[in-house]
Amino acid sequence: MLRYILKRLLMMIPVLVGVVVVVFTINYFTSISPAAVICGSMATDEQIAAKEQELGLDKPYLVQIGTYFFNIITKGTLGDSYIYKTPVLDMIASRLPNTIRIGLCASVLSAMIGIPLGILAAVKQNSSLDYASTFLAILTGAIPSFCLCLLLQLLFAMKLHWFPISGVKTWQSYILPIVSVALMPVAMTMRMTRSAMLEAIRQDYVRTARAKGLPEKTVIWNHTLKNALIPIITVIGMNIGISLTGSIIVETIFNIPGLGFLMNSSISQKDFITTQGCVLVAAFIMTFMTLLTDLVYAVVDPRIKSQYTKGKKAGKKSKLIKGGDAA
Amino acid sequence: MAQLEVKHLMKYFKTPVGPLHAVDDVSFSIDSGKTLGVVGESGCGKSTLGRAVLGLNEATGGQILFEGKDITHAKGVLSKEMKRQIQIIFQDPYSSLDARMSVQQLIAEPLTATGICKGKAAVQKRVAELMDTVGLASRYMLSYPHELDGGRRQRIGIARALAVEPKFIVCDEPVSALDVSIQAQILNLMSDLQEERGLTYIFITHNLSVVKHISDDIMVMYCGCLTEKCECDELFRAPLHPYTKGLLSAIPEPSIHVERKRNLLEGEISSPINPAPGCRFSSRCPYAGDICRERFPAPQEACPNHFVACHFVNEINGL
Amino acid sequence: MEILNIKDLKISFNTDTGVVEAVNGISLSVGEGESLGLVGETGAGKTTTALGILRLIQCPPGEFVKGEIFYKGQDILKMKDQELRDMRGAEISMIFQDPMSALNPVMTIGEQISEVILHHQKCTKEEAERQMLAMLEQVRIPAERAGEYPYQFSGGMKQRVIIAIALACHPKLLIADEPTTALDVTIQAQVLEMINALKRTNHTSMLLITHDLGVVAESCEKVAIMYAGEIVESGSVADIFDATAHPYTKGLFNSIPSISKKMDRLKPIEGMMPDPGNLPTGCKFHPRCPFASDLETCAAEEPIAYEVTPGHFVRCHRCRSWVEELKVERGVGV
Amino acid sequence: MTQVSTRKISVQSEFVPQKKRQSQFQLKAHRFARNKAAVIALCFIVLLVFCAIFADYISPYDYAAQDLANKLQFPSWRHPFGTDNFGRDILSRIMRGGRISLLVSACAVSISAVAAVIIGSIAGFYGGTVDNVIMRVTDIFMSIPGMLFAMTVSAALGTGIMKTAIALGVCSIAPLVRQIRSSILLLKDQEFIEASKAFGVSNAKIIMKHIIPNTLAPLIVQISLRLGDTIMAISGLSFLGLGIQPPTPEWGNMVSAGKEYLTTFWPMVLFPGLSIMLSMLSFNLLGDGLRDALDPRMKR
Repeated sequence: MLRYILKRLLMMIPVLVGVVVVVFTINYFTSISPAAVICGSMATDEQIAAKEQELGLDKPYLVQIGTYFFNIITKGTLGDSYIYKTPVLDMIASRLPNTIRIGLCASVLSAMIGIPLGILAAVKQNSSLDYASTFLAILTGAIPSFCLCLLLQLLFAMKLHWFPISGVKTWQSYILPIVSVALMPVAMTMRMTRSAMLEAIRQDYVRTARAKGLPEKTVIWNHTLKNALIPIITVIGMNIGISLTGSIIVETIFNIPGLGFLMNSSISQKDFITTQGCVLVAAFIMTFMTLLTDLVYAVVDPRIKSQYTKGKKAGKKSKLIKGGDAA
Repeated sequence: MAQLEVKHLMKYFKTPVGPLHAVDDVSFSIDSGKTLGVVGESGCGKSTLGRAVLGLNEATGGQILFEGKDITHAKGVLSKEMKRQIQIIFQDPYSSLDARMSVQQLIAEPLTATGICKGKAAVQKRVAELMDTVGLASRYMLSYPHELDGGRRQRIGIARALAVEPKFIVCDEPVSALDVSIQAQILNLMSDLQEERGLTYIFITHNLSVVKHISDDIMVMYCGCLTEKCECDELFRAPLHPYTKGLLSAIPEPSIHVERKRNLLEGEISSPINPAPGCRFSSRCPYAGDICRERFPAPQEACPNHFVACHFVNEINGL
Repeated sequence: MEILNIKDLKISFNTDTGVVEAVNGISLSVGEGESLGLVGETGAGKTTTALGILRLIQCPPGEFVKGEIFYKGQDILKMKDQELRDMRGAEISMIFQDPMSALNPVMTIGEQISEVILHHQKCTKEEAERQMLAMLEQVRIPAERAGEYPYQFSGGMKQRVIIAIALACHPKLLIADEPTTALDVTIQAQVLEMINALKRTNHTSMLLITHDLGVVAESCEKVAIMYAGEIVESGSVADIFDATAHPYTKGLFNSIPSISKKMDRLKPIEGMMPDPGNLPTGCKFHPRCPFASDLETCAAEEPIAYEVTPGHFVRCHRCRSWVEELKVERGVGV
Repeated sequence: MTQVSTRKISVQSEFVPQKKRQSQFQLKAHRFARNKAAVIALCFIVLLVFCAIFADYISPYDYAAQDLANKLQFPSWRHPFGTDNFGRDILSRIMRGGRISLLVSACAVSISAVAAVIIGSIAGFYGGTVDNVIMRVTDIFMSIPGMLFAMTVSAALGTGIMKTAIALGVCSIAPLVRQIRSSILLLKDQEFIEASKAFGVSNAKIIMKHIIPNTLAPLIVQISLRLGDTIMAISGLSFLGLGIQPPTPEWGNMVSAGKEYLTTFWPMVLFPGLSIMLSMLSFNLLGDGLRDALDPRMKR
């Protein structure tokens, strides 16, 4: 098991390197020179050229990307911001906690609401509760997050004054952003839970459980839900990515100094080295979450666990079936 | 001369834990117009064997001779020619037909693909003939497979195989997915076609009563290896290999007057991945000795035309 | 004494395309310690009957239109949920067709066996475990494998685990729905032998559902032949196998290639199973029946079950004349 | 339990008069028509497309005509959706904006669909090293959160209709490649493909006749769902000041412009927001309806 985790962690490295290369390349071939933006519209060509030299942007592509990697490996830095001159890593480190707080709370909230609702809808399939929750899930899935943010702001902050409009001064100020980020994941979790439960409830082993005379509660919790967990875990893992994406808009609207806010401002200011750092961190979080979900799979499903622990024997059963002899 | 000769055929699949010996050193031959039944339990390699003959799975080793020509690794023109001569009927009439094509399109596909029929009218005419041959009413011409039942779908499968006028058909469990009453219809149809057209069949199945009904010769396989091969009646009258004996005594017969000599085989079917040297059946065999676990028994002719792969065939049967 | 008595049971499914009459007024009974084989082809309504006995049919789309299912004199269809659950697994239990999917993949087999013991016998965990191990021993699975998961077992072993679950609470009636169909011949023989042996030692009655007349011949005393949701013929094994009366049953026997006799050609039943959503009028079998053309009534009237000999029921209009013929054949005289 | 019923329905018995034969298309259309929500969604989309194409002719006002005397008017008979901060008619701007949204999302989805079909088919057919390399590359792209990636690309390319379309198109290639590859892998093992090979049908013909038609249904469903997602993404980008810039009307930048007036004047946020929501909803419902109609096996 430990070897498997180690292997997976090592496999993250090429992915992250790939991410850096992709983002770096996109930024390198951008139509606007960051130096020109930083120097402002009044700057002369010489000033821009000097700025480019200062930022090292005049060097060839390979040298630039090489330096970037060199700095990551030897110094563990992601470079200095073009504009603020402070290390990108520090900027991210000071902002990340806000994003993580919101993302984590939103994910927990979405799981806490979405999963029970999904189970209920599946167990009472075709009831009015099922229809209502499915309809609501589709509806909320279609609301653009920025509209939702503005709506919440208008209603709960400006009209009712329950929560602050923006900022992160008190815990109350986190409520609206968390709700805005969570809404889409709630809908997704609910729909996924419902369909996974319906899938599992049709299986033969659930019929076996009923034939054993077990009470409905046991049938649902021990036999159906346990088997429906894999897609549910997948969607919870995906929710982290969604909340990262969602944080860009939500943090911008609620004026929260987080990763999303930093990302948005760095993009608009052409502070590409900061953007790059942010993307790298976001990609790291995403891949790490994927690894985490894969490991949680092993906890709930012994078949997956055996693949991880035995490592090499992984393909045995599946290959045997696929091996070509259909008889 | 035998129409099809298979010599020391081997087919291994790569798996992460080692090679899967799906077919291991199997040799046999079939005369034109005859039926060879291949019997065995799941995973014994019988389907792989059929597919290897067809070239759908390229053999790892050995030789396949069709009418004297080596077709083991046939490519290009030879392969095209061969594909016209050798056809296959699949087990599952549900998945072997593209659900998006009508009966007419399905039967026309091999005709146009091989260029046997040119022109729309000719194809149409041939499709109608073929449907008539396999007993499908022409009103089903525009139906889709999902609208038909298993028996009719299998008839479409047979019509498709016959479309290219083959001499040789590999039947891979053609009736296993069907109910008994439908199964009998299809079996009759297949015997009729064989008689009319002089077809040669390899009939792969796990159903012993079916194989007895349709075959001239029977080959029993276990875990990728040939265990016994002889004339059909002889196998059922006097099986020599301990596995065959166990297999035959395990068949439940629909009669209350048969005295059953129970000869239950214990244990599970062994895995064909990384098999131990020696006889594959030795782990379940009541007669197994040391030699069985060490040396692979080559098929030997215990009686005239009766091949058995067992070290102790003479001792067990008192020959 | 009769343990199970089904009277005029009718089950239908309301689907998008119309009402499908899966079970059409069947009546059958299973005596104590007796084995009844329920034989029929795909779609004959065998599995629906079996699931209906345990009320495992989802309603809707399923619907118990009419009829009664008496278990020890109590109507299962009128039971409350709690009574029903107390009966399932403890009094009547079931073995399913496909061992690959009938076990919960994320629970150890030990848990799955002891679960049913724990639930019905209200005993301690240790006691349940002890009984579970005893059960495993009975189905010849080494005790140390109790902590393993279903994917670690072969098909035959899984079916034995399912048998262990089914027999864990020593039920009075075992419903086995095609218990050996998914297995290989040699494994099938092992499993069948095991079911028969355990049934004998526990004095359990059995309703064996199968399409394989060979399996019935080996393990049943009574047989009922089902066609299109109806029981067309029922009686003792000897009645059905040696004094076959219904044309469908005859056709069924003629369709099976024999191991012991050599025949040149099979005599299959012509035509196909009728669509259960669109059954023919009169006798359900008349469109395929070789004798139906003789009798006008076949297409018009539904035949009742005639008792041709004591305990041997046949649902065929020709039965009156058949009875004569049979008597002549047996030399009884008219 | 229901298996008994559903499977047998398809069986047609000898003596039952055959129903009037329906073609595959009619059958599917019929199945689709039974799904009320999907039909309504389709009608809405048709209306949307119609408005987008003929926006110049049917819109009550010129979308760019300013009328500062009548700015920030609440909905009335003259201006059903009111006017914005420059006195421009919001309804006309939404119609015009719909054209942009639909155009960009159609372009973006076409770009990603074409690229993904090619790349996905290559990965699925050839397998081995090629497949491995493609899969590792998609891993990289899929580890970047979608919106973030779109923003980066969009920032690098600059703003504008085509550039936004390319940015969004490029970003959704990777997940689509995955889907196409997996549906091809599933098909490749099917017996009917093997059957065709046994007849000597050439690989190209197998791809044309069997593989492509069979992957088409899931692809169409995906395209419908993606169209909705992309409309959402465009408006998100535009809201943040990337993507489509004012004065070109686009639903996202209209909301962005309206947020200044949120407390006092809600129509500037509400109507564009509703448009986004309804079109997203319609494409999602259409996608679900298509999935159920084209591939009943996937139905839940």
